[in-house]
Amino acid sequence: MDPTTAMYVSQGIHGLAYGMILFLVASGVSLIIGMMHIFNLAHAGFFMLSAYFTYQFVAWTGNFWLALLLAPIATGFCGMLMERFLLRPLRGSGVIGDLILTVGVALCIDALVKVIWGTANKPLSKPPLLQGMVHFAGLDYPYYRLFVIGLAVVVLLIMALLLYKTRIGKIVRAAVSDNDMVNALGINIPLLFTFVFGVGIWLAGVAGAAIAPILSVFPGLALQMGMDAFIVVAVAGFGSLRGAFMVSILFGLMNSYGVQFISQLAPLSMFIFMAIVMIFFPHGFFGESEEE
Amino acid sequence: MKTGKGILMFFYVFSFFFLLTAMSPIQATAAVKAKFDVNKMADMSGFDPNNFPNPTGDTIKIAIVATFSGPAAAVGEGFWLYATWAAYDINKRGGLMVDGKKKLIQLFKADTMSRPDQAKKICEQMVLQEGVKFLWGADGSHIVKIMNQTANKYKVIAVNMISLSEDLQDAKNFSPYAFMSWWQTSQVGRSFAYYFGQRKKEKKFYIMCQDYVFGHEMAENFKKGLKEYYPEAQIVGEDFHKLFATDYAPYITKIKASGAEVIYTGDWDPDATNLLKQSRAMGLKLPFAHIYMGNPATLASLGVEATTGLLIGSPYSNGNPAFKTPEQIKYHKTMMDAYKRFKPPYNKMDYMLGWDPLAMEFSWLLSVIERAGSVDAEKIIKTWEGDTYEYVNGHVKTMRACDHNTIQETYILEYVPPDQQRQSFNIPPYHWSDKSALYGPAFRVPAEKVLPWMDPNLERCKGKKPSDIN
Amino acid sequence: MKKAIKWILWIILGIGLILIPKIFGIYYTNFFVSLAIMAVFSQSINIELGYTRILNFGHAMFFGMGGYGAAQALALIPGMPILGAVLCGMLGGGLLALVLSPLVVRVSGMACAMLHVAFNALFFMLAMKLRPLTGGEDGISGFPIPPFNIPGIISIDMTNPLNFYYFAVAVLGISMWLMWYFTKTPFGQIMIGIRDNPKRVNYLGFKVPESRALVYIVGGSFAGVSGSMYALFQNLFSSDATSGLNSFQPVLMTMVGGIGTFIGPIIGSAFFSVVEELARRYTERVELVMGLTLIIVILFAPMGFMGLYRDLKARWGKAPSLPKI
Amino acid sequence: MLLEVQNLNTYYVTSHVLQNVSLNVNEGEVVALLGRNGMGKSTTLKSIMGLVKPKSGTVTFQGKNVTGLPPFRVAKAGIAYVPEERRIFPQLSVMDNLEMGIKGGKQSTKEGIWTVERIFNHFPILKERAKQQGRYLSGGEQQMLTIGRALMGNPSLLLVDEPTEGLAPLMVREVRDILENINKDTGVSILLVEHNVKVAMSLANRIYLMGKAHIGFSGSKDELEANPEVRAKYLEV
Repeated sequence: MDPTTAMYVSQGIHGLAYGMILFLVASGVSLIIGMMHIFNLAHAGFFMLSAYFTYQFVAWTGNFWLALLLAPIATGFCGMLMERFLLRPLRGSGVIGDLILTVGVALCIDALVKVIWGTANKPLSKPPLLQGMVHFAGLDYPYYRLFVIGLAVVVLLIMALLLYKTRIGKIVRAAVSDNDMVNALGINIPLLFTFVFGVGIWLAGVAGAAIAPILSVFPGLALQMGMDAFIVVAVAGFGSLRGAFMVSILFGLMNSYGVQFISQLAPLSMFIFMAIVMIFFPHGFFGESEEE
Repeated sequence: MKTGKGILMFFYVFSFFFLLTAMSPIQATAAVKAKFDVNKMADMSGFDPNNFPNPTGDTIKIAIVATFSGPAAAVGEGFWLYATWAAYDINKRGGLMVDGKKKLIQLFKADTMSRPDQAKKICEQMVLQEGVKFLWGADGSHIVKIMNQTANKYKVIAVNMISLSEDLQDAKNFSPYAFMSWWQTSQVGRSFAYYFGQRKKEKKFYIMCQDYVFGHEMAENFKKGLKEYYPEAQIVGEDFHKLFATDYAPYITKIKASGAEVIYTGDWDPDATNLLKQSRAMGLKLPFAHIYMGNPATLASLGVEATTGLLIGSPYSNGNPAFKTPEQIKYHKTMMDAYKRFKPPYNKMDYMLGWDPLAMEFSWLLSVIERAGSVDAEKIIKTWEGDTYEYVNGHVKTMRACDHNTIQETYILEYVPPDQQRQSFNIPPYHWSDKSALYGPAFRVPAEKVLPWMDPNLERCKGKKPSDIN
Repeated sequence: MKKAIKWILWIILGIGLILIPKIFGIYYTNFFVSLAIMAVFSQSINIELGYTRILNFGHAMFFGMGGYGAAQALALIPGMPILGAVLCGMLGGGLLALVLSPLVVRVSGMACAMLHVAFNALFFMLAMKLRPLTGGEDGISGFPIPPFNIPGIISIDMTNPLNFYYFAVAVLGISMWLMWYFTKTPFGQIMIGIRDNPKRVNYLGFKVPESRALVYIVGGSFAGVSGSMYALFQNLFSSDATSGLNSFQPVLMTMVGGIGTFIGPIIGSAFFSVVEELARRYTERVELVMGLTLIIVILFAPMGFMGLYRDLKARWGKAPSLPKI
Repeated sequence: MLLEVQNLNTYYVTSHVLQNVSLNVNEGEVVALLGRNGMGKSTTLKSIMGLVKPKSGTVTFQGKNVTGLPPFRVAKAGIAYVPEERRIFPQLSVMDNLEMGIKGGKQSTKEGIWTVERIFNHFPILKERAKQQGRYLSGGEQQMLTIGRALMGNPSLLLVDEPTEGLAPLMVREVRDILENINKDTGVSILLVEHNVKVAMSLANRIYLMGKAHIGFSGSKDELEANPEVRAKYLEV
């Protein structure tokens, strides 16, 4: 490959990698909004929390892989606690009640992270196995980013299997379109909500853990990711995982090729794209009808 | 609520440079009016920033205006450390003679939460309710504007510590009550340009800054500087990424393909750290010319190889070797002793090299108060205008009278592996950090080459040259 | 008899407002001004959110238009009177609402919320990007604050905090009154009808989309007023006042006070400002206090303080509890 | 008595939409709840089902108090809900829609319960479309699917809300017949809210008429037919 082609190809892979991370965060947001109609503003907070957990597990055990497994689970568990003890008592008090609660939780996460870990930047190294770069046909690419892509694909497959091949997946998909009806069919919706909320947060947790070695773990991490994820969900429509996936990848690619060709506008491109989409599809691309 | 998606000048504070030094020619000619005397320093063994013995009653009241909450709370934490350090010393010595009476220094935490409305509130609370006479801060130039406005309105002194924007001192925003004691974007840009122009090793530059006012100012001023000091230089690319970007890979790929030899960046953390970290991970080995990529913890996590060759600009240094006098060594040791005793949150690596630059800034303010013999704003202004002050390392700062900007020489320092750090760190253990590359050779940029910008429309400066001190 | 009591209360309130600077000093006077700005800002969203259920989560855009409108009017047009600047801000907010209204009338609920979050994000990015127009992160500052002029009669210096206080109280008070009046007009009743049962309003022959658009524009205009007052008060308007986070603030205040009631946003703003002030003064962890306060308030008074009050009242009397949105 | 509703009061937003509504359904009976638009018929069903929380009053089902329980508990107690506007799950196949109705997700092997095959016997058209997504079904097919889905839970009582609304006349007849067959064959009781008075009258043993937020009349079919003033008051436009 000549250098220019290599450059374009690696921009493509960058887009894919970032899109995948975006998808992990956005899919949880989408699932939660779609099914529970909760605009979870604390989502990015959990993303950050998971990065801190990863840091902490690595500090304790020295094993990144263990941290990658445990941190998202611990984060998901925190999410379930939040759903069970804070959101559930609030069911039925409307969109804005949930909103206030999630803002409150987001603030508390921000504050607690500082109480526990302080304000310093927590550096986290990549596992030795994934340091370095792969060299292939004139292309140099870091292992770790390829690993992130792979990890996201695995998570995506697990989610797809869960969603399309199991009864619980069917229930979730049914509940996305009409959770009252599912409830009236004798399915314990509150329990399902807790579970789905936990899974949504777990997804953000996976993203947080995966990204921790790439970004610095610091108290503003939540801000970095939150907005992008919400934009993905807004464009994709609520509750559509397939939509979230496609839009995330699109944004990832748009970002990297945007930087390559129209650098000045790249930071804006996502927002402009979103605004245009929302004018014509106020419910998002995949909002009204999943699975076209 | 609205924490800081505003300016999170995160490491404005502590990613600084901790070099110490001797006098330079230009300042040798200007008589130094005062200097920091280590031998008069009090016993600092009881110093603890967590438990600063804050006096009350008839005191000299100074507000530390910074972000103490939100994601950028580290800024306030740092400010508190610098100020309490200097104030503890003075209080231990019995305070300052003000209006015929020895008074102790009382410090206030003024939390701006990175928000202009909160900044206005807190500054007014400080001035009107606490009777504060000095506002010392702040992170974010819009916050500094509010601070300066308040100072102007209620006739107290405001000192801009770390905001580098030039328009803070321009004709529209200038206030006689506001002083700027750090450096400005034009000085940063010109310092690097002068350095590269003299070194003539690299020719192709890539500019990578944050996409907001400060980033663009940094970029503009570097380009201006190059025109002035290094016309042969070539800008092979210029990119502005959004604040708190998560993925720098597309930019890094672009830089790799551009043939650049140096990347000039104005980024502060977390962007600076992420940019460096991701660049190295993607195999981009070029040096960064930067001012905020100095967080020791990050550097240590990246290791020696990844950090070698970085170039940092600093308004607080003195060339090699760093420790030139026994006084200075004593000061450094006192600081390190204190650091060993620190408890959270101050026990972090960010402070492991010391905090002299900004503690010195605070000492300058205290020295001015002492020499004015008053906390009255008019007397402070009179004393501070045209004042020269020598820091513990011999670095000399001069306050230009007409627009309250600081004239000083600046330094560009290259990061070298631990075994070569001896050339600058000339006392045991003979390195700044054994985990990463850090300060090696220091290049001096004479003060007359990097005079701060002067607004020609500012009435007070009419008919004056930038080099005119009074 | 009842009317007389009402008048006496109004007079006491008026005298109280006049005396605030005398009693509390400049600091609390300014504290009150910023509180009042927030109250008007919150009220303007309450009109949309609480009365008509337009889930506008991007209200900082209109606040921003107001701020930039006023600041640029003063910076660019020499001799711009202070009220003119406020009017420019109001127009700015109203115009943006007018432009966006065709979209808003088409969608409702969560989609409307997301739409606003989206446009707010774009607006914020533009505010950062269009530096020649907005000053970006540093904002527009140093513009002149003209005296309040009635030609030939009086000229009051507005840089004096005391004078500005009376000016602000007048402008904000009138805005508040206008909004109150708006909710009491027959049209205001239609708004409530739209919230509770849009279909029925349609049967009654009122055009729901047009009515929603009108409410939206009114809300936007008054957000513009509060934005312009904010710019005048700070003598600086920077992009961070237009961020999405600033959109949630009035929503939170309204909600905590009691959405859909007129007094709710005022109580909410006061409560927020006071809690924040106390937290800042007496603790080191403002966010934690604010976060916990939000959680506790919403768990124990999901409909805000006014909701709590009505629930308590409903226990004794027959007053219905508040609508859920 | 299978279902007994006493003095139910429900508020929606600020309006008092059910005022002391009382009614009952006996074992094996079809009871119709009639009235004009917006009188609170659907809200009555929702309040029984737990989809809307009543402020006061009691709902007793098979001697068990189910007032204010979450819908899934009410469903487990043996009440199934066939909502208005059908509300099938559009992304799920017909088969999946039906399986969604199985309590606990596992088909029981007991005698006499509803299985997919049995549903298909009653609704042959659904069998043809078993693999299709719900949203591609016609209105009548969707209505059948909703009823089938409800039956999959083996309820003792069906709450059926406007089953014939918006259907073609031929379909209306078919749905009516299906409801009748189900009631006759299996003894499932039905509480029917219906706009089409003719259909309702032909199915129901007893009838309640709703005025604004309250029950205005209750009695048998014959009593109602003998009482034209009541009909005029509550039913005719």
